[in-house]
Amino acid sequence: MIENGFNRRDFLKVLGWGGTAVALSGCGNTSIENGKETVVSYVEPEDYAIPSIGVYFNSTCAQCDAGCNIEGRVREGRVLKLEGNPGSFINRGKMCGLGQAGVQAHYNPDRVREPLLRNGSQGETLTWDKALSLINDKLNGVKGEEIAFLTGGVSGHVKVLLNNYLDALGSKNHYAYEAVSPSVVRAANKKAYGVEMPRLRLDKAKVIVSFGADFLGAWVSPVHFSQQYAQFRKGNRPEGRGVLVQIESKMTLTGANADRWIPIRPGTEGILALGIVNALGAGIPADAVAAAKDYTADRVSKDTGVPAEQIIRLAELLKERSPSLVLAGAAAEGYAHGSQNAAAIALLNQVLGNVGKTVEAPANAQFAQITPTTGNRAALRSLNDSMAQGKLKVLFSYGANPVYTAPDALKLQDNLKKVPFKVVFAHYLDETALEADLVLPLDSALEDWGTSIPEYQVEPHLSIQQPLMERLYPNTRGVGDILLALLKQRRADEYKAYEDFYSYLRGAVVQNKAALGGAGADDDAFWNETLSNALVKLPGAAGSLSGKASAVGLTLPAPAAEVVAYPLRLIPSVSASMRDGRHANLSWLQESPDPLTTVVWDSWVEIHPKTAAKLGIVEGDIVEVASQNGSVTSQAYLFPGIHPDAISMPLGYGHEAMGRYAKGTGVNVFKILDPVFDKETGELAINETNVRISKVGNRVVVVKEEGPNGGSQLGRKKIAVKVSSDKVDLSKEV
Amino acid sequence: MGKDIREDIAWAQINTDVLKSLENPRKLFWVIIFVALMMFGVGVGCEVYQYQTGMGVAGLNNPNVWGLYIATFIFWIGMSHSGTLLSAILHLMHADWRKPIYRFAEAMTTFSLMTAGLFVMVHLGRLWQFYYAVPYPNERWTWPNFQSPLLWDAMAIFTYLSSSVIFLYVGSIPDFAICRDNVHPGWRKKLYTLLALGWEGTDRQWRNFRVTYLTVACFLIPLAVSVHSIVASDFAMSQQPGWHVTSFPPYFVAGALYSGCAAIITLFIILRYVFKFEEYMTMPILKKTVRLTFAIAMVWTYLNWVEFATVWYSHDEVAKGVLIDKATGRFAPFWWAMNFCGSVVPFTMMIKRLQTNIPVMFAVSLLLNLGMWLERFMIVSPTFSHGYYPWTMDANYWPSMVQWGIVFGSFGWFTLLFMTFCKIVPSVSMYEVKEMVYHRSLATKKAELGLEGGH
Amino acid sequence: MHRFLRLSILLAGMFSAIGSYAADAPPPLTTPDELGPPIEQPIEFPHMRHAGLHNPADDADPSKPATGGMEINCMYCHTYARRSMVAGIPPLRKCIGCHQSIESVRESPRIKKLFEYWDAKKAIPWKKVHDLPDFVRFNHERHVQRFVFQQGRPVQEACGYCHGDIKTMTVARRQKPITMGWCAECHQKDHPVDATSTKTTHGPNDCFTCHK
Amino acid sequence: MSKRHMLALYNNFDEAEAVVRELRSTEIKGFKAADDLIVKSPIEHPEVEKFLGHKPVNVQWFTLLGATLGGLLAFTLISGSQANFYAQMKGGKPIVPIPPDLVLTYEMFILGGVYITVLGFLICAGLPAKRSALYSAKVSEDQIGLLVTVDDSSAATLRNIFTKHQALEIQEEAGK
Amino acid sequence: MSVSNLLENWSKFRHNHPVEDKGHPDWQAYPSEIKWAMAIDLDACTGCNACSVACYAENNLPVVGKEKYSHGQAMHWMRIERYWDEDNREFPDQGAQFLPMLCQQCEAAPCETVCPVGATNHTEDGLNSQIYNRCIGSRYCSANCPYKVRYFNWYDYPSTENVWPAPMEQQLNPDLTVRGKGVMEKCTFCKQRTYTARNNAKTEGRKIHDGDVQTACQQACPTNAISFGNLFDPESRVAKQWEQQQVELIKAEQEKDVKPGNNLRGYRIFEELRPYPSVMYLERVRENGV
Repeated sequence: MIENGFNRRDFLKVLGWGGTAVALSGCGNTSIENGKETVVSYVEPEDYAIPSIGVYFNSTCAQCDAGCNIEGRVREGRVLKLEGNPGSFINRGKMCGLGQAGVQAHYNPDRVREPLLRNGSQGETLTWDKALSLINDKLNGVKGEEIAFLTGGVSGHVKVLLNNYLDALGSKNHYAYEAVSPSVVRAANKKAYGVEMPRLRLDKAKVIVSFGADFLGAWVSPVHFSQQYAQFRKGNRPEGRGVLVQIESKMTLTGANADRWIPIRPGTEGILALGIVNALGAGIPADAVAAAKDYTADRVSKDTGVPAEQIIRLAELLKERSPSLVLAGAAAEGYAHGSQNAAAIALLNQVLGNVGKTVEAPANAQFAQITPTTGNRAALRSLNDSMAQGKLKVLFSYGANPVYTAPDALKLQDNLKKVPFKVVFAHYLDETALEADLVLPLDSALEDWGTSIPEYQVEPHLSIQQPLMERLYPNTRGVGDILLALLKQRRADEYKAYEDFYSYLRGAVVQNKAALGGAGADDDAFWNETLSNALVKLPGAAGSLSGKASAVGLTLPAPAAEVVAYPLRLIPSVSASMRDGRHANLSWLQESPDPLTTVVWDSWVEIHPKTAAKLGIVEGDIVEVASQNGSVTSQAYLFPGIHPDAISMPLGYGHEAMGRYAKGTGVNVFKILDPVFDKETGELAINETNVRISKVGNRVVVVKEEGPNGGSQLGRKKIAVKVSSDKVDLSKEV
Repeated sequence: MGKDIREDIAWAQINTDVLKSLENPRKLFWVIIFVALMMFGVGVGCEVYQYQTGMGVAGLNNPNVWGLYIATFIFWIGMSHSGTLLSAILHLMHADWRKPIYRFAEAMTTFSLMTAGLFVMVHLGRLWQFYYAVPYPNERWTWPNFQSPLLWDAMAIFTYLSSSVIFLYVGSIPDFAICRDNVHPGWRKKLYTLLALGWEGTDRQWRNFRVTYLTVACFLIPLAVSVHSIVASDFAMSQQPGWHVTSFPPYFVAGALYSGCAAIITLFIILRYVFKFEEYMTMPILKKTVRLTFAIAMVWTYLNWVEFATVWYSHDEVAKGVLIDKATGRFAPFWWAMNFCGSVVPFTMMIKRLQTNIPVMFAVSLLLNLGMWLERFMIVSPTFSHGYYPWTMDANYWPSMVQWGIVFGSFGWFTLLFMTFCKIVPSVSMYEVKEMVYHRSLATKKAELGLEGGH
Repeated sequence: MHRFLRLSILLAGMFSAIGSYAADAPPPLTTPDELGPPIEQPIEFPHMRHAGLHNPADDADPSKPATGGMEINCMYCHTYARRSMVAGIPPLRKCIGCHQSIESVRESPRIKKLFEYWDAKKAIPWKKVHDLPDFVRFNHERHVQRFVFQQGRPVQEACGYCHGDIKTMTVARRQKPITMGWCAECHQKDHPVDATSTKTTHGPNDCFTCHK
Repeated sequence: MSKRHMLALYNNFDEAEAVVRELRSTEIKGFKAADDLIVKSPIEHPEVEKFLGHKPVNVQWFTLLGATLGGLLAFTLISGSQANFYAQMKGGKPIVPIPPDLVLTYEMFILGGVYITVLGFLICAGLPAKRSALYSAKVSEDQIGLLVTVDDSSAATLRNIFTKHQALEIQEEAGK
Repeated sequence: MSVSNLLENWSKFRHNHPVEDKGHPDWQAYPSEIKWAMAIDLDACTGCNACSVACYAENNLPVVGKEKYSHGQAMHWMRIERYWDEDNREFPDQGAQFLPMLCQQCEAAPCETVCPVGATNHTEDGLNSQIYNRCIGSRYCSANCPYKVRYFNWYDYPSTENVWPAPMEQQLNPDLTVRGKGVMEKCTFCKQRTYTARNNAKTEGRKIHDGDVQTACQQACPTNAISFGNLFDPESRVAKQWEQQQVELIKAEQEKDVKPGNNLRGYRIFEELRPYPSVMYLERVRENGV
């Protein structure tokens, strides 16, 4: 299937839909309808274009920042299903549910199909030429610093064009915003290891102690980590079967798979980390000893609620089984003192001597201009401020939905109104797009050209995203094409060589073929091969871990005292499928049950049975969760896997727009978050919200996969069997 | 106790009395017909809706894939058995008190079978493909799966229905002849003439008639038993807890006779009033029926408890679970109601005074039938919502109004058929009542002679 | 008495007749050679001209040129048949491939139409002639492999099993019933596994093979 | 010698019986009680056979035939169709499972039995039949009818016998 | 044909499967030498739902929406079950337990015998087939299924709004039917995939190799918890696993159950009911000491 995109067009055209047209008429009709349907027929097909036989084309998944390499099954011009690309370094032919649903993002009925211009309260369609020239006009006479570009994490050539465009406009305001991202951990890593994202070797660790890092669910690169996890669990690897200890206040998917899940008082992760350092006793660096000396088991146990003997046992375990791996995740970083937590945990890693063993240096990739710019939550705050001060005249937004994800307390929606002209590149009419003055409809990830470099890389490589199908709607454009067009307005001569983003991309890659291991290859051949793999290795010298986690200045606040008015801690949970809500309009994800609560099609409030009993709440009670900055009401779900002082609600629900499946499904927890920020990085601390919870009367039947009233748990012994590791011999297993 | 029937009643009188029932019943008759029509209407409405929208509207779900339709299906099948009991079994036993009431009992058999048949259809997800289940040589060379108890059901019911229709018809040929000879010319006369097949009561006709009637009766008894034990095997042959019970077939048969007799009492009382049959459907006969019913009630009660016992003392935890769920779970009220109606209420039939107390017996018979319906409900539903697989256990299942509507409608349909039948066909067998009177008078004569001789 | 005997014999005969009829499933009720409805195609493609038999005698006689077919192998155009579930329609390129070099017919209306499509680079919207219900899985590849390549039957014969005598038609038209019973009729015959051996097999009898 | 039909109606069975006995005992030219005498009654009188002499009943033969045919047919049909081309294994049970087939055989056995029996009844009882000319509705009500066929010559003697036993009514008709 | 056929092959038609097959079935019900089987490692399974979504994508499963889901009318052929430890501790401190449940493709399937029209049968490659168009919706199969993995089309989903709103219907897989109202459906071990694989192998005149065919769930699973293949091919991963766990297809009681102290963790659900399921589960392993 080595073909360049241009010739492939004919094959990618939607032809007679095979059986589907009839398929919808379903069973029952046994008669033969001659001459009703048309036959699949081509003009000039490629040799591989055989009707009824699916052909796989490689591309790159755009569903999350992990950037897995995928292949799409294309038949009669329709992409039917996505699979993992076996040649990938990241996901090795595997794929998560979120990625699978990428095909629904493509066929989604609620995509924006035409450029829309705000006209009073509703939008009117306009042509691309008009739209682009409109932007041009609006930009005239606007000073550079009055223009801002809001994006999610970006990388690859889109990033290049983006930066060039901002440069052409003389603006430095590029806000890369991700509502849920390990940005604090990144900062801590930077300090401790000198890199934001070291390579983690779960597969080499004997013990993994994870402070709320949901690496099987939604953390950084789940599919890759899941595969490492599978290795880690194998009894027949030299290290023997690994042990996973998860420490967090609300059980994540990873926690559900732990050998030992330790509920901890919210925010005290760092204290526990130091407690462990302390408990390790002799044979550790002096400064660490110094930093941890006050953290005796008893005190730590008092602060964290983790029994002292548990801490001791943990320390012993880590001592006797090395190498281990300690991870800091969302649960640890989402606090005003998140950085300290992360630092303390990094210190623990350091002390255990995992650095260099299970924490490796990534190869430092070249081509800085295309390496990822990761999004963070601090960006939101700064953007919001400058909007509030009316500094911005023109705002571009791509791949971010701040109106939905920003806490009400930030008043972002009002501030946004202060920006005279807002351009939003959108797949759906989401909350932010509705605020826009101009909405530019984007190609779906399966229609668009692009390149990306995932933030977490195993081997440094450039992933290519290429169309698996002809555009569904003629008037959508690739983000690259749009940026190119905008750039041409500014630097016509520089870019006139490129008729479209595709040619730009091709040019850029082929130019550097020597560096990309295609030295001496013919341009077309090299390009075609690159496309057929949809990824190309980047040169990169083996990097090293500079920096060192130091205990200096490591001061952890005592656990937060209980606020009387708001006794409970709200822990927003990031689910593997909903993430920050950008996928809420994919019906498969709405219908696939949350792994732990098995709730579908709605939000819920996780309450520990003890707490619930105290408040007289039973499952299905509609409860109001109120913080200082607002309140939401949702159904209560009694959940044993959460600390009694905390309650948890999933993010990503409760859209007010964005399409039929997302709109009005559940409630939006972002809204009620308190505007508390991490002291060092200025990241929004999403776990710092205290809430009060009260019944508001009526009760509903919680719609969930699990049998009602948990009656389904009966007779579990016979059906889902668990065995103690000493009862089985895994070493010989196939 | 009094005589079953006056022996000095003139035969001509019998003719006129019974024939009157074809002409002018009481007003109540029309009321009943009207109400029945209404109910049937409701049922049809629901079915049309369900047919167009899909079975989902019946409130069924996974795993509760069966519901009231199957339960009610069994109920109607069960009801049909009493007809056979009275006409066939008692006939062989020469219990001649059955004669005035067996005709309508048989009619009941026929029509409740027809109603049951409807439920098979109503239950199907793709009614329009029903013919796939019919074993007929077709272009596709396909045959239904003869291993399936459902198919045995279909076969048994077809056999039973057609046989009892034939039995009913053959039995009433002499009466058709009477009608033919007595009604005024008109469509009815034509009809009766046709149905009477030119019956003249010649010795040859009577001779063959006797043998035939006897033979068919002999066939009907094992058939009736087989039919309901096959219905039972729908469950007993399956692998589900609470269904896979050895004692199901006899249990079902007992239950069937039980509900049938109860229904007979109900209809006995209704017909007696509506068609002014006080002369023929006399108190002593009611009394006998009631006692018969009581006996069967006790048999059922016994088998019912046997079923529980077998489950209880088995080591099949799952089956035990179902039983416990029945007694304590969501369905508990119905389960206890069933036991009450089925096993406690019948004791009122022991009390002599009440045995002939029309209102009481009417109420009791209705209660018994309610109990029997609940029994079927309790056999079907709990096993689904509390089956083998814990994950799918469902404490929320409840039939939707559509299901209830169709069940409700089926009673209308039955009443409609039955009442119309009684209006067209003499619901008391005239010639057999004559025989009854004849033989009894002979007997008494003999007795008197004997007495005189004694002097 | 003899009256009853006669009657019983009659009945016995009746029963056993029905019995044997029903037990041995009957032949398809549809006759094997009824034509399907005529179908309006964008271009009235003359199969007989392309696949029809070649008759030199006719060549000699200028009065009837059309009868001389070219005996083109079915799979020359329906090229997918041997490697895909569907036989497929030849891509426009293929038609042009030959026809651009056949000047003689270039001006004929049908060819004109053909070239219009070609110039517009538009695929010709041919209509399905043999359309199976959606729940049926028919695999051309298997049948072609089985009968043409393994058993070495002539292509036109093999295709003709289901498609009838296409080479005598202009626009193709359904000639066989294509009903389940009709398929099964052939499936249960024993076909030699290859040209030489005497070993035979019958077609699959597994519902799931043909029903999806 | 032309024949003649006569129908005499009697009040109750005993009278009729007496008449019949006399008819059988007395020698009448052109009249054989065994063939030319038909008793019509509103209800079934098993005793009739006693004084009418033995008349054969053949319905049971049909029963036998029907039942056997039904059973046999069922089994051959069912197992035959199970073993057709599409024979598919189900639940690991044999393709021709005996117990289920026997259940169906049993049903068909009964079905055949009942159908053919009734058919036999119609044939043996000569139904459906044309109504004979001499018929009185009284017979279907409460009177016993005696229908005889006799030579004209001896019609008088019969009439005497009938009247002698207080026949309620005597109908006559010239036969063919 | 039939009657003669019956007499000729009487013994064949009286064959009891699988209990009378000695080990590897030599009966012609298995001419293809293929027995599809699966092994699911609950230790590797993280309950991430990838398999379930992949199944939706591959098999044209309708998304029924909240209201119908609440009536238990969901159509997930592959459902992930989540169990907690039974001893009610304050916290589930050993995590939860996940179990992917799908049609077990039983060798002696309870659902098959009871279908009045024979819409579900045992195929020659060891699947439990479901012929959608033959089904009349009596739902007896589901009633008799111990695992309750059969799903009934309670509504006509193709015509229900927001199930496949345009252009979503373009994603539907043409290799299998979109089921209409009133039909029972269930996991088919991705019949369309096994079919294609066998078809290609046949054309190339070779046997099926391990890895020729992957089910959608297996292909997606990020931890390789699911393995699928031909149980009769000793080289296939699944066969090796069964062998290694000493689980035999036609036994109702395995080594693991009979002899204590063995280090096996392979088991099949409801073996005691003797449906001889084709899916082997591997017990979840957890270390208690920590």
